Amino acid sequence: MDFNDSPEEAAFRAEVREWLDKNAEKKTDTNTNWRAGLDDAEAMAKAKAWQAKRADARFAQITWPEEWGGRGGTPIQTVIYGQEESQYLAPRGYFEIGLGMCIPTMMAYATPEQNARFVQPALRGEEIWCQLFSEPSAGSDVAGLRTKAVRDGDDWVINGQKVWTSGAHYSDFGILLTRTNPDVPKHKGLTMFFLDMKSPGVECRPIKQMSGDANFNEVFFTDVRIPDSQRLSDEGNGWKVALTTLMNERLAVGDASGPDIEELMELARNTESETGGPVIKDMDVRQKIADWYVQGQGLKYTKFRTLTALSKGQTPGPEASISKVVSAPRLQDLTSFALDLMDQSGVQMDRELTGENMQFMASNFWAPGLRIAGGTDEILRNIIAERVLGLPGDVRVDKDVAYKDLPKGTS
Amino acid sequence: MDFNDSPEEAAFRAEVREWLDKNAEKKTDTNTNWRAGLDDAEAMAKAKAWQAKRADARFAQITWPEEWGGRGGTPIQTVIYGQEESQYLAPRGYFEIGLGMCIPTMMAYATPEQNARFVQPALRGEEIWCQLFSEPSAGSDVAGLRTKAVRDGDDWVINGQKVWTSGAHYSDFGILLTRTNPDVPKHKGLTMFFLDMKSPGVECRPIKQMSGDANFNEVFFTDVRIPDSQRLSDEGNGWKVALTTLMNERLAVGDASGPDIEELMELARNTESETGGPVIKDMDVRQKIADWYVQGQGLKYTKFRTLTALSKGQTPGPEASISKVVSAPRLQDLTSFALDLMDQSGVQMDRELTGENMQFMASNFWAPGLRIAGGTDEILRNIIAERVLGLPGDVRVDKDVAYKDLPKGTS
Amino acid sequence: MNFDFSDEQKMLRDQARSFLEDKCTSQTVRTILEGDEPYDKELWAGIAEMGFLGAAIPEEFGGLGLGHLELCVIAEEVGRVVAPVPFSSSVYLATEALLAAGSDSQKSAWLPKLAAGEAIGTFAVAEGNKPATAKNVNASFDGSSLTGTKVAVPDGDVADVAIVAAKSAKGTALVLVDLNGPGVSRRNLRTVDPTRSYAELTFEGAPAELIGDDGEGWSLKERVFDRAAVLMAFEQVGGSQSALEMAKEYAMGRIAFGRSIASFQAIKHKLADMYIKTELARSNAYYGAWALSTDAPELPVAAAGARVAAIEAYGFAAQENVQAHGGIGFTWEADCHLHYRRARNLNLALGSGRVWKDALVTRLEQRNAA
Amino acid sequence: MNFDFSDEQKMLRDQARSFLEDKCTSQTVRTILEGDEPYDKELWAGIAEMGFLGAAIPEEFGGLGLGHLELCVIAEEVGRVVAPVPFSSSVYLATEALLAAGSDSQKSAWLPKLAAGEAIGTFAVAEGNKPATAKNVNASFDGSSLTGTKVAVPDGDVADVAIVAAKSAKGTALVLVDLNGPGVSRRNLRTVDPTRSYAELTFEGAPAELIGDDGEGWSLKERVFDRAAVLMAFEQVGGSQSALEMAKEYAMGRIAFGRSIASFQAIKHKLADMYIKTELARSNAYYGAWALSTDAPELPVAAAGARVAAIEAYGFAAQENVQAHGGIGFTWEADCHLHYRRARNLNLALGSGRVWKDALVTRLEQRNAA
Repeated sequence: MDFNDSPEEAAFRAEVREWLDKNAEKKTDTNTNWRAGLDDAEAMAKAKAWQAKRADARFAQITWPEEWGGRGGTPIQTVIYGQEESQYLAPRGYFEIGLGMCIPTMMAYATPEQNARFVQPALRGEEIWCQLFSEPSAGSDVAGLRTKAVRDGDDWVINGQKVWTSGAHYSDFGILLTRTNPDVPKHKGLTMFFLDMKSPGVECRPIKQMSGDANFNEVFFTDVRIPDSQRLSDEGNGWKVALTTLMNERLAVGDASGPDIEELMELARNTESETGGPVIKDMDVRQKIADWYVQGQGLKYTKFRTLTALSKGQTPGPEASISKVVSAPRLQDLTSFALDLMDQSGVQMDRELTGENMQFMASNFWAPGLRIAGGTDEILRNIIAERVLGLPGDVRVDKDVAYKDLPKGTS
Repeated sequence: MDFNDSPEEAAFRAEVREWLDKNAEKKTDTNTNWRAGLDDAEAMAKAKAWQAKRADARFAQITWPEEWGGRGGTPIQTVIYGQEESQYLAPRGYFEIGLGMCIPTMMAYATPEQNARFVQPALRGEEIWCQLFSEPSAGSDVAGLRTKAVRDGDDWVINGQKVWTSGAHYSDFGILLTRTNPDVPKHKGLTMFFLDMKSPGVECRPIKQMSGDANFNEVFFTDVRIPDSQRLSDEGNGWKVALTTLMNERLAVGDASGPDIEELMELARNTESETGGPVIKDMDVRQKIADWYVQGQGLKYTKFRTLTALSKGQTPGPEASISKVVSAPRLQDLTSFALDLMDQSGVQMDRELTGENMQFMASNFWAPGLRIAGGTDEILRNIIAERVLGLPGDVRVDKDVAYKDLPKGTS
Repeated sequence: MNFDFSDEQKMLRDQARSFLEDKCTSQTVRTILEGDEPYDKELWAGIAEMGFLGAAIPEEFGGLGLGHLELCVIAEEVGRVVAPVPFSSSVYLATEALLAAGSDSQKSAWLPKLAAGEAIGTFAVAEGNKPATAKNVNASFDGSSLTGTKVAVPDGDVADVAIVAAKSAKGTALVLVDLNGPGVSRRNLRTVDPTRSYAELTFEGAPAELIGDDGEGWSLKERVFDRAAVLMAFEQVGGSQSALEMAKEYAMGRIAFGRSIASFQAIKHKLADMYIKTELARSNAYYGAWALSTDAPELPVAAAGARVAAIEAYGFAAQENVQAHGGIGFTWEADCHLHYRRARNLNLALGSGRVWKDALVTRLEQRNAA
Repeated sequence: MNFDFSDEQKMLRDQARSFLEDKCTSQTVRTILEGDEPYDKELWAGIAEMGFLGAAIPEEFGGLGLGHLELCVIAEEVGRVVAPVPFSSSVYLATEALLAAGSDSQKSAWLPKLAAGEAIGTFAVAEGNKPATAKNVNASFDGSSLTGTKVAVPDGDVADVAIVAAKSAKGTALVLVDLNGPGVSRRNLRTVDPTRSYAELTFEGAPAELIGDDGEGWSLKERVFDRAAVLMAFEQVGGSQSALEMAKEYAMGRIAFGRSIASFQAIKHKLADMYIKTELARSNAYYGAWALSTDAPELPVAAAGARVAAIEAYGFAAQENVQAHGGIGFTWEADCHLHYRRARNLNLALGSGRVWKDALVTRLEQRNAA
């Protein structure tokens, strides 16, 4: 049991470090951000340039086969690359969905010609992809989606609405799950396509979240035409294709980021208690810090166990599944408690008065979304119960009923 | 909004007090117990004598009609009587199930001759009744019970096992729910009887609980014969009859009793913290005391709201349903925390060393049962969700399936 | 035993409910949330016209001369609709302070205006990032004028009069300041709940007069806060109940996996927990209402209990209402965040739950010692 | 990155599991629970024969000369089966104290016997109803003999040797006492977990010798307790995992309303929570194991983290295992209470979670300050 690289891993890490030293700027402290001072267009351009550089050095998708621009590497090499890159001012955040979810789906189901056309531009950051599955009426139950695709000659005509689409407004292409047959049970009537996001009839609108920020989009489809050649797998086989994509999503969903133990301890050291002295002396504060600390450490070392499995070439065990279900409510509880510690001043979101403490308010408005996005607390517990512990699924009343006969309800 | 009796209530309270003063011994302090120094037989005899006295004064079942020995009184009068009686050394604990659940069921379904025979002796404490519904394989799902009743001439022959039967070993009679038809859905194949607990083939055994105490029984039925004349309502109508009985049970299930805020504060005052001084000065202790205090007060004043409804002649609202689901886990949490406060000495259950603190250990072993008996935490939340909030029931896969075709599982 | 509101009080509640549901929709709240207006002036005028502001003010001072039980039922309805008006500052705090300790001339000067909604009142005790304790009082009162800063003052941007905690020769004093007078400057603050205003108030020799006894300011502040805690608990219970009803309505209508999500235990039990906490808070609030309305010696314990239970209920209901809604609950478009914001606001406004729990235990200890 | 046990260590775990599952059934535990024997002597002899007692004892002192990682995997298995033997007292406490601070002659005198199970060791620091702090140490050591009382001492009724915290001329000292020698009396105690013994030990001029440096007794005690906390965390994780598996197995087989109760979300989510807490505890324990096995400076933080997480996991799993079983879970006949008792015992044995959380934060503060 140790934290050291194996000799092969150490060699790879050295190679990465050498390349990064030559090609990127090292962070001077952990808070510096590659985006500082850039507007959206500038940031995008910088990210695309960096992605091309990474791709050319075959560090963009390390585990992909060499023929697709990878190096046939191991998952642990990807982790090592990420660890090293995080110490440099390297752009992130535009290509992960495309390369992590969409392109692998393309590779599995598109024609060789299509892949020859699309994989390289995606890998080099020249084209950005998004994933169009969730709908207002189909969140946890993705297969209940309504967006219709109707065959018309060599095309399909799409009408409907998708939601929670990250990056839709700057994406060039997307993979799109649609309902092509309402007369069969819901999982059986779905078909997957890919499409040009600039197609006529596609409209993106930002979704304003409860915090006031807008990190996601909704996408409306009005008589959008997609050639049948852009169908991925057979008509009616969309659910199987989507599972490929979603499998990759589950691995991608990360931890809640936001203020953590250090920030809470800092707050508690600087906050005066009613009886004088910092509140970190109060036993309730200490008990909570300890609880959240061991939760955080538990997640950290659970990830180390996962990395170990990867490092040994094993498939990670089920332990990876607990990350979000622990960290999202933890962030909500921790930030709510921070507000409570600030007492009457916990309402203030005034930069001048509140200073660094603003992070607790901001995260307290972000955490509710984390408990929902990428699988709600409730769905994740179902998944742990069923896939990890092997408990039976819930009773399913929708398995054998034609989609059109299912109750529909509120969007 | 006040805590005062109405004029009618005040008059009734005065009447009760006058009668109690003449007929019972007032407690000198709240900890005195009517059982002190008595063995089981003596306690039973004392309780029976007192019950006869109460019945003769028409204070035993105040809301029953006069013809049955009541006074056609109101539920609030019953509450007032209970409040007053609790200040006297008045025996309790043998007749509540019989008079609260079994005899009302008899009154609704037995013949006039049977009621003429049984009601008075029960009311006067001469005969004790128990309720035989729960089974090892049918707890939350009472209607899934297995105990068979097979018709044989003018009799029914009973085979099976009941469990969690309070007072079975000293009961004279019982009401018994059985399965008479396994070929119809489970709720439709049940039939209710009453029987003499001294019948051949009835065997009671105490159930030893996890605490080591034995407050309940299991009752085995081996070829027990019950005349058809002791059937309550029609064959197959047992579930409807049982609902009458269970409706009364829900009202009877009370709070968790055990150490509460005063005892916890006493412990916290007398327990030294690591830093010296009593732990009641520690903020975590104070936060928890406050949380449990407001829960306790919340239940208390919820009860007052129920009493108010009763006092106005209304049916109590749904607020009564929250009592056990709050108080049972609260008792478990509070006593677990008390053990934690005692630190390493929290393991000791040594009368000499542990003294009054023994109550926390004892209740910590009793509380898990409270979270289960009379409806688990989970079932009670279902009930609140469905009956109070009006949410839909869960999917039922057992509604239309013959009992014999249902999966059976572990007892 | 009559542990319920009277039929007349319930009628008043129904009246308040139908008025407020009509005049204060979620769009009303959003207009304030998203716009530049500090509060909804039309709604405020309507509330004044209904007499709600002066429910507990004697008729001689322009109120309805009802009692605090009547104010409690109104407060619950104000909470249900997340009303974007300075009700709590003006009614629970300023009015209560004047009723508790105002001189006849102070009452005559301000209560009729407060009752009519012509003036808005507030109470300034928060001390920025420091706890609001007697020791930390920053402003000072020299017998006729006030100097110092108070932040954050609820509705301080729109209030006409404030009761302010200040250091005085005799210790702590509460003083009354006409905020439209000289020596007062205000700065608006951004907060977690823009549907209610907060401001920083700076006093530079602002004319001020003592309210209550000099040196007794802090105990008077505690008395007023106990009274406000009960009233605000009703507002929180109203909010909690409303969040529960939103969650229930959404869950009933939302279908996943072919059935209403309200039929899944994870959702049912969540709603049951919201119900349980709301009922526990309601019962604690009732006890507080009894103590408030009868000026009972139990008020300090009852008020702290009401506040602690109300904070627990509203915080939980507002948070889990978002969760029960799933994705849509997290959007600006859904009304869930109106409660989420208001819950955080009310749960901190008179001091956090943590501080009140500590105070509750102190009061229990004092009661036991007595 | 190799954050896992080695294949050899996993093989040892499998070996320990199959041995313990075979030799220590729930009937084995019940025999001790219900009978007069203080521990299962046959099982103890078997464990000794397997070499488990001396896994971390060097070969020169009669042990297997493996390391602490090996002891961790064994401890987990001891916890799974709720073994009714003085394993933790003798191995995590007495043996660790001797390894950490024993003189060569002390090691030679005791380690071979402890490794062979011929002697049982324990560690006496609890101070009755007072917290076990240096200030509260009751016994005193005059350089050659010990006088005073220790209560409750785990396995104090059956131990042959104890390390005892005592006041000395230089402050606090740990001393080693042969409990079969003169001046020692013992009284058995009833506890929440009769499958493990506790006793009150009274020393009246009992011959004693210093272990470690005089005056450094308390910091040595803390070092030993940190090491024991990691080992016990594995025992708790084993118990927690076992309680989860019991709950799962029962829920899968139990039918209500026509379906396995394991298909109801209330049960599924309960089991998921048991799993989550167990995994978090396991990962914290792994970190503790790394720190223990490498004598890392992170040990104080890692040990406290391991203990806090283990307490949370085992307490919850043991409690909710009863609940998942429903009525049967509450009976003596069901095995649920074996875990319920043991969880309460282990969760308090080295000091409560509350005390360890406080210590954890102190250590984090010290680390940050450093």
